[in-house]
Amino acid sequence: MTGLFSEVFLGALLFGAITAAIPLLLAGLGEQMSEKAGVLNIGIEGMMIGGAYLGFVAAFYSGSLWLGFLFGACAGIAVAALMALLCVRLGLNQIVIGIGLTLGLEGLTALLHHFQFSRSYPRLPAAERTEIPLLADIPVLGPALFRHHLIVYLAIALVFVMIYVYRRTQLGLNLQAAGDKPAALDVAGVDVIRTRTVAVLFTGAMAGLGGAYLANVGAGIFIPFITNGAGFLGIVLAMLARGRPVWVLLGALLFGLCLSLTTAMQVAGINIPTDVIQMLPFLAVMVMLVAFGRRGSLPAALGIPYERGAR
Amino acid sequence: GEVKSIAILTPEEGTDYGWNQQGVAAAKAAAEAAGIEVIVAQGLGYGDVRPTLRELAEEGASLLIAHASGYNTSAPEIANELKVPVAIVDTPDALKKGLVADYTLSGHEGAYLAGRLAAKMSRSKTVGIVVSGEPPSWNSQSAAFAQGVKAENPEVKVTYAVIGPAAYSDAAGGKRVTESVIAAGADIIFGQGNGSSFGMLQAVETTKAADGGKVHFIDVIGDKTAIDKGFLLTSVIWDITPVYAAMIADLKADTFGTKRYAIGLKDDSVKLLKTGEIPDDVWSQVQALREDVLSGKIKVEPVFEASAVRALMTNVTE
Amino acid sequence: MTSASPPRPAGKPDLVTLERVTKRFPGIVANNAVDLSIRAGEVHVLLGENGAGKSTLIGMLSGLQQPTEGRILVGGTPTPITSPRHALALGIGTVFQHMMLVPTLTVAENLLLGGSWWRRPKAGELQARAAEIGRTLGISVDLGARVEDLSLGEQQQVEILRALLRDSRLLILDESTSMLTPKGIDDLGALMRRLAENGLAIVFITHKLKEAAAFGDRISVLKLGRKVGEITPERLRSLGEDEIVAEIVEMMFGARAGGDPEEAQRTARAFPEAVAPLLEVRDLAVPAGSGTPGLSGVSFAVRPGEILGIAGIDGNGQKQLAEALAGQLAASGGTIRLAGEAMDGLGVGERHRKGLRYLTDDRLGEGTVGSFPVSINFFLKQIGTPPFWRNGIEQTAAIDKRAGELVRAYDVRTPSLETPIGRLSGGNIQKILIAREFADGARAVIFNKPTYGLDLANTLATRQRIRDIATGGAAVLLISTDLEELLGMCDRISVMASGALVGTVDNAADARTRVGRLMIGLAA
Amino acid sequence: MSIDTTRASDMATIEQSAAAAGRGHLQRRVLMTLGPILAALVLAGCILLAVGVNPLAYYGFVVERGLLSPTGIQQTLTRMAPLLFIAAGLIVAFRAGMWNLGGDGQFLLGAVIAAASAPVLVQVLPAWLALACAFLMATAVAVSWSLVPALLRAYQGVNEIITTLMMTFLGTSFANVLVKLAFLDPATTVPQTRTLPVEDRLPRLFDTTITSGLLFGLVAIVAVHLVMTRTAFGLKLRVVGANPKAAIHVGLGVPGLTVAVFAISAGLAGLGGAIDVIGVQGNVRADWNPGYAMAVIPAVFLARMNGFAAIGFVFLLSVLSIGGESAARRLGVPHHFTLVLVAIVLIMLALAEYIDHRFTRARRA
Ligand SMILES: Nc1ncnc2c1ncn2[C@@H]1O[C@H](COP(=O)(O)OP(=O)(O)OP(=O)(O)O)[C@@H](O)[C@H]1O
Ligand SMILES: Nc1ncnc2c1ncn2[C@@H]1O[C@H](COP(=O)(O)OP(=O)(O)OP(=O)(O)O)[C@@H](O)[C@H]1O
Ligand SMILES: [Mg+2]
Ligand SMILES: [Mg+2]
Repeated sequence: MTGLFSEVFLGALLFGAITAAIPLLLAGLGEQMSEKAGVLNIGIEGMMIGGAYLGFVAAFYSGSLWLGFLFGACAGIAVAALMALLCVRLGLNQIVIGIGLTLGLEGLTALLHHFQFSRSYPRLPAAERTEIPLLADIPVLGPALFRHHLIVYLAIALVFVMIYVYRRTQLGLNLQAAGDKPAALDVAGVDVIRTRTVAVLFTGAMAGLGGAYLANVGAGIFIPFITNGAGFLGIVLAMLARGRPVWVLLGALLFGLCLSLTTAMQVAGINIPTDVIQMLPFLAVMVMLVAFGRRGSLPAALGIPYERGAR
Repeated sequence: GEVKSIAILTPEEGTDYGWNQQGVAAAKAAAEAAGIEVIVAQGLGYGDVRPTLRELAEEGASLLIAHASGYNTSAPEIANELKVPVAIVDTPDALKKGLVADYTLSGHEGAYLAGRLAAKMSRSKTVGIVVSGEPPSWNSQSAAFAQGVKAENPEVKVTYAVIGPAAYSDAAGGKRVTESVIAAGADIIFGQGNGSSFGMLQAVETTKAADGGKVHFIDVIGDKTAIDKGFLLTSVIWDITPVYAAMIADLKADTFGTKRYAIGLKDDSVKLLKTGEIPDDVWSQVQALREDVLSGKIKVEPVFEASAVRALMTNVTE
Repeated sequence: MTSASPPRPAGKPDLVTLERVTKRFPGIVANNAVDLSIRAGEVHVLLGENGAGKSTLIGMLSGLQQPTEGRILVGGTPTPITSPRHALALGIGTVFQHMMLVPTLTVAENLLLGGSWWRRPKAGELQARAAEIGRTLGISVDLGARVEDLSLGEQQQVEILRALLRDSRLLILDESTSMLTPKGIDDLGALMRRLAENGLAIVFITHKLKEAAAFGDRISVLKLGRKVGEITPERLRSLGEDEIVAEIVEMMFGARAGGDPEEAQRTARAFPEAVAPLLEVRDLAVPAGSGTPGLSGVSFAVRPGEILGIAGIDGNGQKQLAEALAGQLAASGGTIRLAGEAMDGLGVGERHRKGLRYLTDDRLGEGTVGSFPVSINFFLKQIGTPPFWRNGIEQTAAIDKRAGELVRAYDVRTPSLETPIGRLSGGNIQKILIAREFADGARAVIFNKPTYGLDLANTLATRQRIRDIATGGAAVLLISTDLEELLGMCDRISVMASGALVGTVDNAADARTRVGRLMIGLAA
Repeated sequence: MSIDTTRASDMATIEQSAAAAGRGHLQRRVLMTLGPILAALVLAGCILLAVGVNPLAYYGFVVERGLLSPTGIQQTLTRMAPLLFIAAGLIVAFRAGMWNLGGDGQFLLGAVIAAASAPVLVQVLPAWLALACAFLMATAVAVSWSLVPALLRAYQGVNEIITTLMMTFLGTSFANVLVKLAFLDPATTVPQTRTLPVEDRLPRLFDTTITSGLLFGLVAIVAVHLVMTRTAFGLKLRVVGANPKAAIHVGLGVPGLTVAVFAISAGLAGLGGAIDVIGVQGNVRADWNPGYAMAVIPAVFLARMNGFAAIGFVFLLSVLSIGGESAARRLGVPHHFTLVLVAIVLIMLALAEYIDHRFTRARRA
């Protein structure tokens, strides 16, 4: 008989925290780029569930998780392309379209699932784990942090790629200009619409990837409404992070940890109503907002469609 | 009275190998047996079903089966309003002659047996209960399962975990929590959840127990054999057909609304599923225990409150 | 004067030619069959009233807008300029009327905007080139500074530097002098001359006729979207400054104004000490904000009928002073009295009601709500008060009636009372603000840069209104960066530096030098 | 100066043509609303065809149940009541430039408080007073729930989109906790509040099943519309929404108004929850979240925050929801299709508005 808080159990909790954090991280990183470029992407939940569905379908029929991720990202991009067309190019209201896309994709994937999988509920085999040599053997932390699917490491590496992109590349400058003063970017000779479109498509790719991860690795199955508001949490994380990718990572991890903590407390047999425990992650975010949510953090042109020469 | 057709209302699609599917299938079977029509209104969600209830009444259904505890306020109201008989769940006090009948379903006796079985078969002497929420019918089964385990072997630990916020469709959460519970030592998972139970199944299929062996899954209400990959130990199967058949009979005899309906081990409307994973000797021991329950030698009291259920787990752990 | 293309002297072909360019907006023809020739080595000055269509013309040259009719020739070949990027590629660099820099980026990052997106910004190369251009032209900017921390003048230099870094052949400056100090204007003029000598073509838009005469090689005048006249370099050289100004005035307004229109008679009135001050400020202090200066120990008094000027370089606390007086900004110390009554602790609305009025310099930013109708904008500071609101209910008839009266009285040119105010030109918006602040019992009025960005006619009208209200017995505080304006209008002039008044001089004959000495930090 | 002389006559003609345009405008608005709905139906019909369902039959059932059948239309009108309150709350917030995306949390808390208080109060107070008290308490709690985002926005400048979204997640959980732990009906094992007896609920209109909450909803949204467009208070809020800097300049107490906006908006959403519980539901079950606010937000935008237009869009939403449920059942389509239909209608309407806008501009140029 092993002690309750055995190495294995603690490892599993941390492992679970990271698994839960990755979709939020991806969605948050994606949303962050849209917001940097001045587009409030409320449709991210729809992009995620689209990615979850198509990612699962692809992985299930091909047997390859990587194809699943690819198709998931593509589904996200497809939804994002619609959003970019309507909101960036045509300048339609970002909130109406965002909510519309979310509702539509939720309904559509549930519909497709009903006709396709609701009798068979296919499940994927366990995701392959890539162990990082040496590190993976550290007690507790090894199995928790260094025995994940390769995509997890890639997602975390992406944080640093994004920092580099925002700080050191021309694209980073363009994105920030598109969000803070699009007219200035335009007269500097960079197409604002194109810059914002790129950002929205990136958001779609990340959200779709996050959805595919959620379905394929997180759950191993697609069921309707599986994303359960993860996209909206991504929006919150992106806004909290104020343009800094590292904060998205920290926020996502904090959220995942809170989820695991609720499990831990229950398994430990602490008799607190679960509904109370389960408010924890949201309370944590709210406390962060009260503590750190100072003014002046969002791009000046966020949510405002750009039209050249408009008065 | 004359019974032309019955209608059943379920919150989710009747393809979940669980509560909704069992309800729809039973309504169909009972209606067929009685030679009457059945109207299925599924996937209605947990919102306001009064519009659908009224519409079905208008379409001439002789009985409205409101197959969700969430419908037990609205259905009796519609029964009074339109004078059409309804059957509701989880409200034993709501009988009204000719109008309202209750069928509180509890598989606690079955869950108790499942707990005995789990305790017998657990190699690690740790079993887990994972639920996506804490509605009464699940609570009574969680509690009975834990009692069964305890009765079989007080040394066996029971860990209990609720998945998370709005978790009915949180398959990823189901998998994550189940994996944690397995890591805490469990090699048998008693799982209750709608969409999330598929996540639990996935976790069981893809995670090894501490000893490197297989983790087993115990399901409830429905029969997931069709989609099993060899990890399903058993299931507490509910067969609601006798209940609905009795309702139809009572309607015909004008005695509807005078009694409650229940399921139980007695007529096999609650039973354990026999799978290839259960060794024959264990199975026959469990069958013997079933006889003891039937004969009253073993008493299993249902526990419905979530806090009482959790308290039970703590006691069991200690 | 003819509006057809003037004959071309050999050896100086047009760099850019506009042929009968027309631009229509909903309900308005912003440019109507305009011909223009822009040549290398020339400073081409564009003049015209507010709303004459100057910026629209620039918009088409820089690819922001496409002509509805007509065509643009670049180097002699018809070239539709499809985007700002295209304009840049053609060598057309523009410094827009409104700042076009990203405030949250550094100067270097702003200058780097527009490079290929996959490349790393070439910071090193930029540094070298900026230093070189800066050296030859006498511009120096801190590449590492964040743009929002720069003064408007510095931002302007960044924009000019950016245009030059792009190897522009044509540099367009839209009202670039309106925010500059007299010294800054002279520097910019010298810079334009040097650039023209280096072979650049320059288009320079201004409202100040003297600048046009001083810096221009060729002057074109727009009126209601049409080009109404052009003075060629040959003629320009043959005329003196006064003659040029007179000729432009005739083109713009059709009548010969007497002498220099900007030269108004100086009011040199004496106010007996015995007259009690109407507006009295003592030891006013405001804490400094992030990026904004605070105020300390500001004291002054303005008597009825007196105009007190506040001179100083932009950004030395003038705006804070105005806002503190108006009640927009909380003071940390000191007292403000209007006719002996303490204003401290009263809100904006209360002060307005008691007759303390503030005319902001930020007309669209804070003065008005652009999407609201003209009529409502007249009464924004009176929301909820009778007769326009009774028991909180809007009295549309009363509002429209009074708004109609004000529109007529202040000669506001608007299609209707329902027109969103944002669609009006700057001068007309200013008239509405003036009407709002003057109406119904103004006793002390604070003007912040009241003529900024206005054309000549509107400038003169505004100044007359300020004099009129002073004559009517109000106390006037006139904040301006335009020394000529202050010298022409005020009875006394105080100089503000670093949030404090450093001295006050009577507007006598030696006022110019004394104010000037105060402004550069010497004793008067 | 030529414009000067023609100005007066210009103004007259402009006003005349504006009146004529007003009539044509209404016609065009109707056309521009029905057109895209038709297009959306065609598009959604293709999806139905793809899954093997006859779209004409589907739409027939939607119209029949949602609009034409006497009992169906009663359901539709009943469904509108809470939606109208939420729409009214959103109009206040959006016109004042505050993105209150936390309507669902506020709605649920209002509902829970009403459900907790009304059944108890009716036993000690006259029915009307009891219900009035319940409404007041529900409103008060919903208002206080909005205080955190309101104060953060008013005094810290924290963007309200994040805070209200978070508060809605939190509010949903909190409502659950309240139901399960504080206000649990001891008489049942089902986690729900006490039930308000049918006869104590808001009366139904005439002989129908339509709740009188509909009337309250209509009054609320019309009142909000009039307040926002006709009163000094409404104008102040609109100034804050359209140009916050101008609001400071003209001396409005922006922080105070911000808090007021959140309070009114959340209060109306909470009242919507109370109306739904006291008018129709009778109690609140754990885990109940109809997500009305998310569905109403786009409707309010499409109505351009105009109260009367919002009534129309809320009606459309209700028809689709009631009719869609029925059609889905009768044709064996999962009811998720309703979501798809609503989404396509929304996007089409938004697109039509864009085309309309372009068309108007092109014509005027
Ligand atoms: N890691 C990052 N990734 C992307 N963008 C970043 C990152 N760090 C900073 N930025 C952006 O670069 C710009 C400059 O950052 P800096 O840290 O100097 O901000 P700051 O003005 O000091 O902010 P604060 O006052 O909030 O600390 C900001 O617009 C910020 O959004
Ligand atoms: N994008 C636009 N949409 C509608 N009307 C416009 C637009 N741009 C300019 N106008 C109108 O065209 C006219 C010319 O404006 P423009 O900005 O070119 O004037 P300007 O000569 O630059 O005036 P100012 O001296 O005040 O800058 C004005 O009446 C203006 O209202
Ligand atoms: Mg800093
Ligand atoms: Mg201009």
